[in-house]
Amino acid sequence: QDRLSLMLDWFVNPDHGPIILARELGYFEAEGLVIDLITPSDPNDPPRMVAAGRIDLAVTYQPQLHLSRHQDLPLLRVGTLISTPLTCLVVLADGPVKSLGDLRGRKVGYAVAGVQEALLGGMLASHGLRMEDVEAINIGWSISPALMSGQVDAVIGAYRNFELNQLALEGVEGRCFYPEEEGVPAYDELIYVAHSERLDHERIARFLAATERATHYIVNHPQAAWEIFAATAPELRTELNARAWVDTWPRFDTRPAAMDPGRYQRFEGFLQGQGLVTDLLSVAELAVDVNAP
Amino acid sequence: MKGLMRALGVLLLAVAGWQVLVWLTAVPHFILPAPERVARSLWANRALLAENAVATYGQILLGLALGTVLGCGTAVQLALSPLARVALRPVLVFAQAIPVFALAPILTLWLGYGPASKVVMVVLVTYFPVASALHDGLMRMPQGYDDLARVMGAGRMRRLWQLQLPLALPALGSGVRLAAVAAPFGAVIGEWVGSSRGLGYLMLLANGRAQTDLMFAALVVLAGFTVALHLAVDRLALALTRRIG
Amino acid sequence: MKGLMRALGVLLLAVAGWQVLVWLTAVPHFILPAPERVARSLWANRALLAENAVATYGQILLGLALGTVLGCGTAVQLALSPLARVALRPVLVFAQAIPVFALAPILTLWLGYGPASKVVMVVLVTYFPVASALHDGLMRMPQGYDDLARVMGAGRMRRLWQLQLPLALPALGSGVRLAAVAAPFGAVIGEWVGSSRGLGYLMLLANGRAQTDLMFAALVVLAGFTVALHLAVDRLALALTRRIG
Amino acid sequence: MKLPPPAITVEGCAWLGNAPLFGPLRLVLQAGCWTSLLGVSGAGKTTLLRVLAGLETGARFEGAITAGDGAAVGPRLAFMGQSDLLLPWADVIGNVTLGARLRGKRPDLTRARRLIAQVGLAGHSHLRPAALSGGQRQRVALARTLMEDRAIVLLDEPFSALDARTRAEMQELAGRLLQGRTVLLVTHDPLEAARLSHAAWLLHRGRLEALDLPATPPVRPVEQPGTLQAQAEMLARLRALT
Amino acid sequence: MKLPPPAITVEGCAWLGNAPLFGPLRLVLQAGCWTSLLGVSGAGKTTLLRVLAGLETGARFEGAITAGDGAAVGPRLAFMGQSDLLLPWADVIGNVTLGARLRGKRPDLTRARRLIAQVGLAGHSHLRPAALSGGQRQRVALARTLMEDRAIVLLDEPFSALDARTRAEMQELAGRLLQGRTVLLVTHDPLEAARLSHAAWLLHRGRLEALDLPATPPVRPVEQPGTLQAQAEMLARLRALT
Ligand SMILES: Nc1ncnc2c1ncn2[C@@H]1O[C@H](COP(=O)(O)OP(=O)(O)OP(=O)(O)O)[C@@H](O)[C@H]1O
Ligand SMILES: Nc1ncnc2c1ncn2[C@@H]1O[C@H](COP(=O)(O)OP(=O)(O)OP(=O)(O)O)[C@@H](O)[C@H]1O
Ligand SMILES: [Mg+2]
Ligand SMILES: [Mg+2]
Repeated sequence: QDRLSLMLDWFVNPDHGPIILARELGYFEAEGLVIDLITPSDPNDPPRMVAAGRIDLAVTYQPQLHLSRHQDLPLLRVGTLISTPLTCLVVLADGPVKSLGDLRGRKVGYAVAGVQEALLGGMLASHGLRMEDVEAINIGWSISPALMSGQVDAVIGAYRNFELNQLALEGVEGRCFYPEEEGVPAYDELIYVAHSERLDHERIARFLAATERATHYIVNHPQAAWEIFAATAPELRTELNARAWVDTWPRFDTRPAAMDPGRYQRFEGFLQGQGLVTDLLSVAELAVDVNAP
Repeated sequence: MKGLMRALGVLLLAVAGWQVLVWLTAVPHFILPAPERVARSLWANRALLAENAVATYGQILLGLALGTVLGCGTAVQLALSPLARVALRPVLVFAQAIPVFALAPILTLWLGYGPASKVVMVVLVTYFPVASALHDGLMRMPQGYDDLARVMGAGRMRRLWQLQLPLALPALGSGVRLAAVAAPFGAVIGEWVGSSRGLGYLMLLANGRAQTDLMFAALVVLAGFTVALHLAVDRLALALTRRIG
Repeated sequence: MKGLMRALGVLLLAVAGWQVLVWLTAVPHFILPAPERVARSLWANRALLAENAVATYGQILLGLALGTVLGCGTAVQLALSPLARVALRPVLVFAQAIPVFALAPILTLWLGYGPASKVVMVVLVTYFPVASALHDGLMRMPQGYDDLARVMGAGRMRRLWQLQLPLALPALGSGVRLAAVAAPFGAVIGEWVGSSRGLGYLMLLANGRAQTDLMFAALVVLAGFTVALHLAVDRLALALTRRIG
Repeated sequence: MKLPPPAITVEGCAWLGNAPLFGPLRLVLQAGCWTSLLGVSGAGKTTLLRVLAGLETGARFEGAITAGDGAAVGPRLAFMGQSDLLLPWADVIGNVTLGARLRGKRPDLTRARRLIAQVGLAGHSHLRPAALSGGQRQRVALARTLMEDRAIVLLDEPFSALDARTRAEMQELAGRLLQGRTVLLVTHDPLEAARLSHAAWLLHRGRLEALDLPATPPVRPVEQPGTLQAQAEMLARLRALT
Repeated sequence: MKLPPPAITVEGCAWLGNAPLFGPLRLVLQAGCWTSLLGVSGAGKTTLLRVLAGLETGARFEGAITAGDGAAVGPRLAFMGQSDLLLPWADVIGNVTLGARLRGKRPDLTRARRLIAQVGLAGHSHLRPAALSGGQRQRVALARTLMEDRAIVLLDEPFSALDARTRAEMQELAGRLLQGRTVLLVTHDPLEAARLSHAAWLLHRGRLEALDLPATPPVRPVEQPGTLQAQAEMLARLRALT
């Protein structure tokens, strides 16, 4: 049995379905792997822990990978967990913002500094606005309360599978503006990264194979998969998670090891356009296909 | 006993005031949940809260104990060595003014996400007040006792153990009192920065999911412990002072 | 002056120790940047740092001032009214033991993401130590002065202003000293919870962009201010004590 | 002083909880005279003086305090204790005029300066207490007491913290400047009582016993054999107590 | 005491910064006798005593301390001051045996109990200082000093915090129990010097002046006219100082 430590991006939630299911269904064991799951509460930490050699694998966001690489963190994307963006810009459905153009002069909250500003910038640009035209506020993780209490007019960093359900549970209807529909190139929301110089292709390939199997199980048996997921910890069986599950499972990447170089190239270009990075990294410096010969 | 009754009375009053505030302002529950809602969450999540509370309490107590022991050691070391005093005394003063909380993320990177980084965080916020207070106490030994020890032909270490340290116990008491107030902050901030259990983790988790009632429940469980720790240390400090006074 | 020189010496030593640590352990810069790297970041981002520092410093100073004024007001009120004393004294003790930092998210939701919520946070962490310390000082007026005032036929308010308050100034000094240490934490935690400027915001931003050197630069700018504030308040407290001693 | 100094009578008992502290007793301070009160530590001397002054004590007093002229006692009192109780932040003149300021009146600076000169501190008006010796500080306290210009003055071991020489000087100064007022002096020093008082009492087991004094009027010189004799007798009386 | 009490000579000068505090002077403590030192506050009495004890002072001393028998002075000293300096957390017997414990020796408990009985505290061995009166505490301090069994005893205003009666008792007790040792007594109380000393000196303007004492040996009764006479003369000498 080989040990592999994996740090999630955030507390365990339906986004991590394939990992949890692979563990519960014994797929990791079948691949000869024992996985140590670690949950941080600052999503900025996992890539750094991998870069520092403390952790073998981390779940992070594709934009985060680009920024970390530009700070010389020795990281490579090795797999994909969720292959569409999840982030969206949420406003109250009955609020004054009907289109992104209405954001001019309003307050926009974001949860994770760095990445989400970039997305916001791109979305605003597609409506002829600049960052200076809105007030961007770092609101930590109080995403829904900030919106519901009217302290901000919009939030970015909300997850379409999550915060919208949360708002609904509170009796508030939210409206989602999708980055990929508003001028931001589509990207992988959740990816696996590993240390670029200590890459163990073979072990990671086994890991990805196990999660791929779990993904297929989920896609085939979403309801049964939810029951297995929710049974792992009492705090997971909530109404919110049940609803989020339904909105999440269709987005799990059924080919976690597969690689789309164009995505990484496009997003690198987008970041440069936003002024967040100066030089361009090649795809090989960002991502790898661990199964490539 | 009477103090306890009064504290309880005040607590009840505070809870009543909180409830009235919620009624009057009709503040939404995801901003300030009513105490009754928090109580229900406390009960519903009792197992979850208990498990996480044990983790946090343990970190606080262990860190406080370690910080106190290390702080005492440093203070005694400084008292014994004039050279160390000249060099390290300003460090002690200085370090107290530095926002150690800001170091929490780095600690986590070094020590990982387990309890170690939280315990070290608690040690960091308790070590300095204890060391500083005890050192001040040791340096303030009244001249008369010093004279007595000299004329009686006391050795350096016996003078320390039999006069200087006992006379400094009240100062140590007030240092530990400060440390006990800071310790829970240290643990919670350590957990906020990265953890998979503990009350700070639970607060963040609940906050992220807009479960404000659970967040407050965790806060109540933490505050209860903080108050209990405060009272216990207060009593200890008083006992130490009585022994001297 | 001499103290300042020594403090500077210690500071230099600490920086040297930091550099050596970085060399020896070859710790990656995104975990602990070398001081030289931080210094470069300090210089490169001087405008950004200055702008955000001004915001944070302002919140700290304003909050500290407000907290001190409110705390003094409460202490005097309590000293004047035995009824208020019975009711509120335990609240003061109690409130100090509650982790007010945990209230930061709620404050932000109430008061918005502007400076108001940070200032109130600073007020919260400074108000209690000041009120509590000054109240203790006022209550500890030596019996003899009280007798003197009575026999001389002093009015309640004149007794307060001419005897009780001046005699309690050293106690106020130590309260403000505690408050000055807590104030920067209050502001930074307030900013961490939600803000669009300030050193705490900058730390978060740098953290999100994996710019650890900028994060440390912001920390240095904050720590410098904390130390300066500490020294200034210390001097003030000393002056107050001298006036009485 | 609008009225001449009155005689004062304290009559009654004091209890500490349920244990009697003193009384029933009757202490008469003759109008315009010095009355000394001696007794072992804990006898209740200070309690008796504080009862007279209308100040809080740990004991419960049942009885009455009456002035010979029937007017109220409280507003005609001044008080001076063992500790000088000077305000460390105020200079000599500020300390001497404290009473007026505490009552919200304009202090009479001319009179204050005259009294400061009388206690021998003419050049020191603007010094703070920290710059004065123990004896000088007690002089300031005396000037502050004189400034109040009260007919009745209560002194609780006022000179016991001073050295022998300064104490003797202060006794003469106070004896001279407080002449003609009704004074109660609580003291442990038989020589002090022998020098200063018209009448002296020993408080023992809750009762008052008269002590003998020379026939000459106070302030009596130390060298005078009668004074020394009275001192020795008082000390013998004190030491004979069981 | 292995050697009989020696005579002690202090000879030299002391400076406070550049200002002379006392000296050149020569103080001789006769072997086995009580020597009193009087003087106004700040004259340097305590400084002189501390110089003799080898303790730190604010002053710089230049000179020598010699014992008549040529042996070292330091290890034969005991010291007792105005404050009792008892350990609040230790009981009477613990306080009396402090010296042995500070030197890492086993305390002689039998002797300690005998001394406690001698100072009149037989039943009080296990009380803490807080449960004792001021006089009783000073008795414990005296027993602690006796326990050290040193040939030379230095007393700095040892009884000045006590009331007249307790002070007189302690003077007799100390006079009796320290008989035959070489004692230096710094005091402000002329009566104390008159009762207890074989020789008395006035420290004034940095020089020593001899004071007269009765021919009878100490401890002298208070009532004795010679004692009172000596007290009055000393006080007059003190008051005549400029
Ligand atoms: N506030 C108090 N509460 C309880 N008991 C008190 C209080 N003040 C004094 N006593 C007690 O009352 C008794 C008399 O005290 P008081 O101060 O009158 O004595 P005294 O004769 O002035 O003694 P001394 O000579 O030491 O000044 C003592 O037993 C003392 O312990
Ligand atoms: N540590 C010190 N530093 C500087 N000056 C000192 C120090 N100790 C004493 N002095 C000064 O030395 C002088 C003599 O002091 P000392 O205590 O010997 O006087 P004393 O005769 O014992 O007085 P008292 O009767 O008040 O006890 C005083 O002027 C005093 O202010
Ligand atoms: Mg008294
Ligand atoms: Mg002295």
